[in-house]
Amino acid sequence: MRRILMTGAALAALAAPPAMAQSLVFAINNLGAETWWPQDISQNKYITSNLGDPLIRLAAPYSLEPALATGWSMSEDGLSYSFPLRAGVVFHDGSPLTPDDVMFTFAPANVEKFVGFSAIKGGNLVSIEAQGSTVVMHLKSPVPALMDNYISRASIWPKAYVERFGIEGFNKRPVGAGPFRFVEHVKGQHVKLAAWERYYGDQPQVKEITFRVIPEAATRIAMLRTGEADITYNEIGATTGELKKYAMRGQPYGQPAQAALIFNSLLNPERSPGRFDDIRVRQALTLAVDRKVIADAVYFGAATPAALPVVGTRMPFYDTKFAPLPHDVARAKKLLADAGYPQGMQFDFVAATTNKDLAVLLVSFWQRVGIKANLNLLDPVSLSRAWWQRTLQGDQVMLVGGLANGMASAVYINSKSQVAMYASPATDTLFAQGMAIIDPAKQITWLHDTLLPAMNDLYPIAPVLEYQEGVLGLGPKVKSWDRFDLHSFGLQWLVPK
Amino acid sequence: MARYLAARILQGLVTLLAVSVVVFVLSRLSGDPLTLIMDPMSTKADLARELARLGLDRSYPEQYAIFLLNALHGDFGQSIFFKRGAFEVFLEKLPATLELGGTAMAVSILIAIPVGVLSAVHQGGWFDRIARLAALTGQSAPVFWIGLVLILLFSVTLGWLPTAGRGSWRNLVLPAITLGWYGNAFLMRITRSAMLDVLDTDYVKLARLEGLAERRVIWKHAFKNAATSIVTTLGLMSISLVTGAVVTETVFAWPGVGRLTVDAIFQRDFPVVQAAVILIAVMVVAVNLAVDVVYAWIDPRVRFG
Amino acid sequence: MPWGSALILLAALAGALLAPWLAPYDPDQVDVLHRFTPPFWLDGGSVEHLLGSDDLGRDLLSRLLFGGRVSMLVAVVCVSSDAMLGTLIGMLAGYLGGWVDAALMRVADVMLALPYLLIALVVVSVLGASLVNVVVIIVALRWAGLARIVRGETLGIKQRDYVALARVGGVGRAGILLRHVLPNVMNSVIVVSTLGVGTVILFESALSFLGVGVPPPTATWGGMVADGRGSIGSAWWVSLFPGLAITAVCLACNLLGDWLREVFDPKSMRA
Amino acid sequence: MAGSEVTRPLLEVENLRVELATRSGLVHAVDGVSFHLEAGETLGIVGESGCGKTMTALALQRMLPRPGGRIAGGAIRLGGEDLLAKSEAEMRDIRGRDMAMILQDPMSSLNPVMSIGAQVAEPIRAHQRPTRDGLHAAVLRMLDAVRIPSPAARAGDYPHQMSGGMRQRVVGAIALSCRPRLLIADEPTTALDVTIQAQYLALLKDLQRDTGVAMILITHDFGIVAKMCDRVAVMYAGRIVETADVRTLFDRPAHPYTRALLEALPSMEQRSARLMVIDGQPPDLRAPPSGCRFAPRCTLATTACLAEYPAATTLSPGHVAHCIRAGAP
Amino acid sequence: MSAPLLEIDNLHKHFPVRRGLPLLGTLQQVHAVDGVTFSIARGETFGIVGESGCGKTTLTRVILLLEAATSGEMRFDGRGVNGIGGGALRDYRRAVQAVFQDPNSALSPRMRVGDIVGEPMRAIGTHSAADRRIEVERLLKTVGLRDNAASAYPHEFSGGQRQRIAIARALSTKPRLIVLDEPISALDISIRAQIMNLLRDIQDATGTAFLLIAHDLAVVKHMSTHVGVMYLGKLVETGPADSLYRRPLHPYTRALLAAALPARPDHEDAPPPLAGELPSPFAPPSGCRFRTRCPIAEARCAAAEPTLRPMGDGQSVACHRV
Repeated sequence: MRRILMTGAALAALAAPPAMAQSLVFAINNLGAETWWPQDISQNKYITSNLGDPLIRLAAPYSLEPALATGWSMSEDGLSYSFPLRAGVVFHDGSPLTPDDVMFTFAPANVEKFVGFSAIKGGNLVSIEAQGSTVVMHLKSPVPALMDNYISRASIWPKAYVERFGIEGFNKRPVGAGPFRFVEHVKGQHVKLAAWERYYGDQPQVKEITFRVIPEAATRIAMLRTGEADITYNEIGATTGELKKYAMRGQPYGQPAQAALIFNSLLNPERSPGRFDDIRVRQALTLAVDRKVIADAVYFGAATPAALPVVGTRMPFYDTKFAPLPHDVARAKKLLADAGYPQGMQFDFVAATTNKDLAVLLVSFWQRVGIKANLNLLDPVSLSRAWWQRTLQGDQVMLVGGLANGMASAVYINSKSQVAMYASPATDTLFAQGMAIIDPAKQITWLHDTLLPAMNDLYPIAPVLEYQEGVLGLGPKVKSWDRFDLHSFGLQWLVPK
Repeated sequence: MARYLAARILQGLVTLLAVSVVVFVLSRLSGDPLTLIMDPMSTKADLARELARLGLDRSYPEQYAIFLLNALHGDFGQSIFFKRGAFEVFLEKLPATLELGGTAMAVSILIAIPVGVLSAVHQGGWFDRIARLAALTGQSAPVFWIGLVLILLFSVTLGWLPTAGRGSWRNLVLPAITLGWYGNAFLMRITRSAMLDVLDTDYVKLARLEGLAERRVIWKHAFKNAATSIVTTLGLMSISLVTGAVVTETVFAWPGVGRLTVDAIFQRDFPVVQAAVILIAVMVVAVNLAVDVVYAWIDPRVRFG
Repeated sequence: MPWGSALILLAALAGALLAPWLAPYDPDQVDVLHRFTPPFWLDGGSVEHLLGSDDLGRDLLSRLLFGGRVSMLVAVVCVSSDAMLGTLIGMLAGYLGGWVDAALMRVADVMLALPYLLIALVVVSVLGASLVNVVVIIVALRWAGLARIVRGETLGIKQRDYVALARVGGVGRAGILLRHVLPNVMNSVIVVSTLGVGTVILFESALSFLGVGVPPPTATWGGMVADGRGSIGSAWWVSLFPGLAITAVCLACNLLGDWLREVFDPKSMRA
Repeated sequence: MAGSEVTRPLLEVENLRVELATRSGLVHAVDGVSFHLEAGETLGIVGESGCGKTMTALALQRMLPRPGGRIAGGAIRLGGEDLLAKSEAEMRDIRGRDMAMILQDPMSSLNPVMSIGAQVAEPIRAHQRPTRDGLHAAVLRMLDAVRIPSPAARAGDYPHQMSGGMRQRVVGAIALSCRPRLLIADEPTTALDVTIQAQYLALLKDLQRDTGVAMILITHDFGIVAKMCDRVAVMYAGRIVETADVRTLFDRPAHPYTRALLEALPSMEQRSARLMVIDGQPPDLRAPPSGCRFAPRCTLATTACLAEYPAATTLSPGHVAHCIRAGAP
Repeated sequence: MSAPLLEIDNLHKHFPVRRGLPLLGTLQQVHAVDGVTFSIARGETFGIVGESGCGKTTLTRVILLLEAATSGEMRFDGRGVNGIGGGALRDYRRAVQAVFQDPNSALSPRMRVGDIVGEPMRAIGTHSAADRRIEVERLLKTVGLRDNAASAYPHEFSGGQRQRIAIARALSTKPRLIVLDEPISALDISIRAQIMNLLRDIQDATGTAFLLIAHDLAVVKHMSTHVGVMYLGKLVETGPADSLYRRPLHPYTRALLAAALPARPDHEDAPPPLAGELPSPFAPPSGCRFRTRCPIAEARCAAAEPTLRPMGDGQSVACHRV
């Protein structure tokens, strides 16, 4: 899997085939806050992740590859990490990458300003120092999955440039060491990027990318048809039919995610036992649904039925003995009857407006086994608020997109976190145990042997689908997109015709 | 005249104050935006710290007082999403909306008023029938649907005009038609009925009895009187134009305040929501004030009353 | 003119009322294997789905019938609530005058200065989208226009001799409002309300477009047009038929409103 | 040429018929009206509401209400020229220049958004192509002629700034601004107060004397007729029932309707116990009776009256009545 | 003469009007009725003549308790009327009714004639529903309307018939005073006589007193026993109708009579009796209000305001020069 890495200069000489003339238009739904400053949560990752590169990047789900650093090593106690920097990396303003830039990006005071990054905030990142061309990071307490969750998410930004022009100047003309450089930005309308000729990695095959903001999906599809756009953002649901009809393709992208049912009544640790405590009820909800059909209808075939809560089937510690439940109406009915609901049941079903089609399909399937779900759609913010702040009362069922990413899955059983999904003294113990394991290999073993078998008890939720974050519509000018990055958008692997 | 305008300005200010209360209350009820901003792994202490930083831990009356005082200085707070002044964010998007709304309004005025007048003059004739039916149809279809159909027709099928975005005048054509559609129909109907009322008056009868040319009777005598209701309608249209703009801007990816506000609402970016709604209300009140001024300019009874 | 309109409205009303008997399918029943079936007269269409099916394979005809039910219920409930609220407030403001008038009209000014679609979005994001909430919001945002009209008419009626004579005849305030003012403002109320039916249906569709209309699976015409827009290029029927239904009903209401306006016009009454 | 003009009346109306199409049916508003008017003369047309007097006046100008109104027959000649044969453009030239009109309500006769000076200027501008200064002078001259005090100062005023009497004077100024030969005044003082009415009537008389304009005065008030007119035509239900010079009409009214109207008036001289009344209502003009239209209300009616419309009986030169008993004692 | 039915003593009605900026402008008073004194005897007709703007309509509205008097005294049947409520008000409402000028505006277009006529009975509560129906029929018959009129709507009737309906309604409470505000001026000549006769028949039959407001001098003369002449909020002359018409004393009364149209043709071109127009009610002339148009005004007319003085024959006049 690991690529043979070449120096940027050598690559620049090799690359530049005639296809370099290609310029593509990418219709996205919004540009976010139109800021490119990495500490803002609302930065637009399509753009920032192509402008800047992290030290280590997530190459494919659950596998890391070196980027600006040629690798990394960790101390025994898990408190120090060292990153040897790649030589000859040049920022878009022509300045070379130095340890100073990395130290600037990860200076403890600076890290505090990142939104999120809670595990290395609050003094946990003690210091960062340069040892020659290697950067060393010192932590107070170990952070499992440091690479996955933090290092790979932070692009390195040029210290001198930022200090000279300030954040505002940076936002006007962002500079990084990523595969694309910034060309222009017309507020509310488009951002133009061009391939960075002195990129250290493979030279992008697209010379120029324009991101145009088109909030309405139907308009994006129309643009794909007129040729005003070559790639469109997140065409799921009704618009997938449109793509097929006009012989355009869909391409899944982004992080793996799960659509899962969460039972509100189980979120409170001091609850009295309810009907969803019974795994038979939860399984009946899953068995009743033909998830393959749904995956095809809503996700353009780019989704698969999920087997276990939180854990995806492609995770390295996944155990194939946990196969997805089939679509089996009779068994669903039987399980319900066994659990004491021979007449079926009724509950309030809360979902985000963005999951409308999926929710409607679920409701419809459940109806056939005698389950009546009263659908209540909330906008995504209202839903996460309702979940995180526990503002819903009673035993509603929520449909949410749950994240499943290695060690991060353990976070959901941390009673101290904002989003504690389900916590008890037993889970707290387990959480502490898992967090103490720093060695990635041992982590995998622990996850496989300890966490996985307990999954259905630890996470009393019903998984529905596994999918990538979204589906992109590809126009005729796009040949393929041979791989995607998880946190970055990987435009350099986009292949035009 | 001074009394009349002073009364209108006073009423407008009271209205705006009330609007600010409504918007403030609504925005606080909609919940804080932190759930969007906070990292899923952040702790409750992180949340409390962030609330304090944004001043959201104070009591509501306190928050309102601070908000109002700042708003009077043009400071609607920092956009939580954009991390910039909410007022600044709004102002950035305003020109696009003004361009679109102004064009739609101008198109409406140029089309709807003459058609309405002709329709009234030829009441019951074929022109009147067709114009009325067209106007009624224009008021009977969802704006976004019209927009998409126009895109399919003129961009996808015929390829005459670009699909979306802002740029040259060609980009403006479809959104302006879409946005102007409803107002056009509305204005035409109002113009027609106002003209019918005026054409029925003694002074128009007398103007005809004086042997004036029909064109002069219609435009100089009748239209100027009908203009009072038409101008009032233009004031009313300004607010429905905002509503139409929300949808039109979405369909045509027009980077204006309508879409900005919708996004801000869904992002719970309430400094921006507050700024947008209040500033839109300010514009509406200002347009209505302008309407009152034009009204006074047209109608001497108001001017000297 | 009015007969055509009446016919359209009657047909729509009958379709709505008889939906459970007329509709061939449960409107919410999905059939993912038969998505985007075209109407029966097109290639690939079948008489099983006369008007075709939508993106989740639901029968369009059934949804159209049931959707009309909700759309028209929403419209009628909103319009009649607005009529009651607007009439009451308008009459009180106009008849009582003074500070009551000033206060009520300032409130109306506020409602009229608010960008109502945006406010509806804010409110829905607070209360959540539900049929009841959508109705409440529409009513709350729309009464002011009618109240202004009714107030104006009330001011005129107040000057009429029959109101003075009613007072001379010993009739109290409530009696005058109920028996003299109300019947005489009803014309405008009816006309404005008829025109309002179309506006409400369209407003609901705009809310659906922004994702906060009457929530699914409940079908509304506006919601159907909004949902079908994603496939407007390939499965045009999904949004066209509900769109036509909206246009037909709005057009009928508008024509009827115009006709009523002419019939109630005092000038034509004299003739 | 000159000879024929001497003998020809200024205005001749022959057998004029006007129909109005309404929702409830075709109204025969004017049904065979004939009269004539000499230059400088004042003819009063008297009648109650709905008798067709206003429709007659509008028909003379070919300005019947549209849609629905039309001239169904007859002839109208002004200075010998057939008005019904004129094109609309030619009629427009004639209106305001050769004949002008004053309407009943001074409050609604003036355009509220134009200054009175501008309104007086309109017909002059339309018919005489004046210079700018000439127009201004003409406007001031007209305002002065109708005795608007300090016309230069008031020409810029708007109608709402003036009293009813003043407005009606402005209407008069507009009507006479192109020195028409014929002025039709439709109830010009009904909306005015007693003393203002007296002022206005005196003004009209003065203007007529100064300009020699012929006048048709439409009214329901015999007092105005008595004060202003040379000759009178009494209308009832779309027809003229009696025509006479004013003294003859008051002294020897021949038609029972005329007589009844005159006797229904209260008098300032004595307080009579009861007034004479005309019972009943005028007939429905959608289906007028075939006989004498007044017969159903006439105390003297016989079956003969119901048979057919009575022919004109000439009682003395210029005194004509449509009653089978006219002339009988 | 018996005690008067209605006595009006120095009655004032002022309307505040704000000029200038809202909240800041000055408050001015329009003196619509400014010190009016007269009385109406039982069964008689008191006529008030005056031109528009003289305050006669405001006066009727105050008497009908539609507006509160600013100052002054009103007594009905010896009892004070100002500020009454409850039972006393109901009694007054029953005793005093009105007929207005415009029969189109006086009848609620959406009510049936029977309901219109029966409304005062219902509101004051004098009859049961069944009795009311019978009484309505009787009243409609009294004013000479067809039998089935009660179930029809006002627009189905002609102007004269509508005025009959209005009269029937006014009679429904068996009032002792009916205020007639220009009751016939909107009607055709042939109808006017009908209505005037009807009113006089009613008065003869019931002994109801009338307060008649009109601008037509002949009508007032024909109907009234006593007459008052109003000018700019004041009564300038009162007296028995016969003597006042025969021997008008106030220059305004004389001018009014001179301005009346002749009953027979007379082509003497007498100059109009009064020049100029009514002064603004915001700034009425000092002293005698008529002096600006008065042909015989002199210096003292501007200085002092004349009051009504008895002049014999029951006539009173407010003029320095008489």
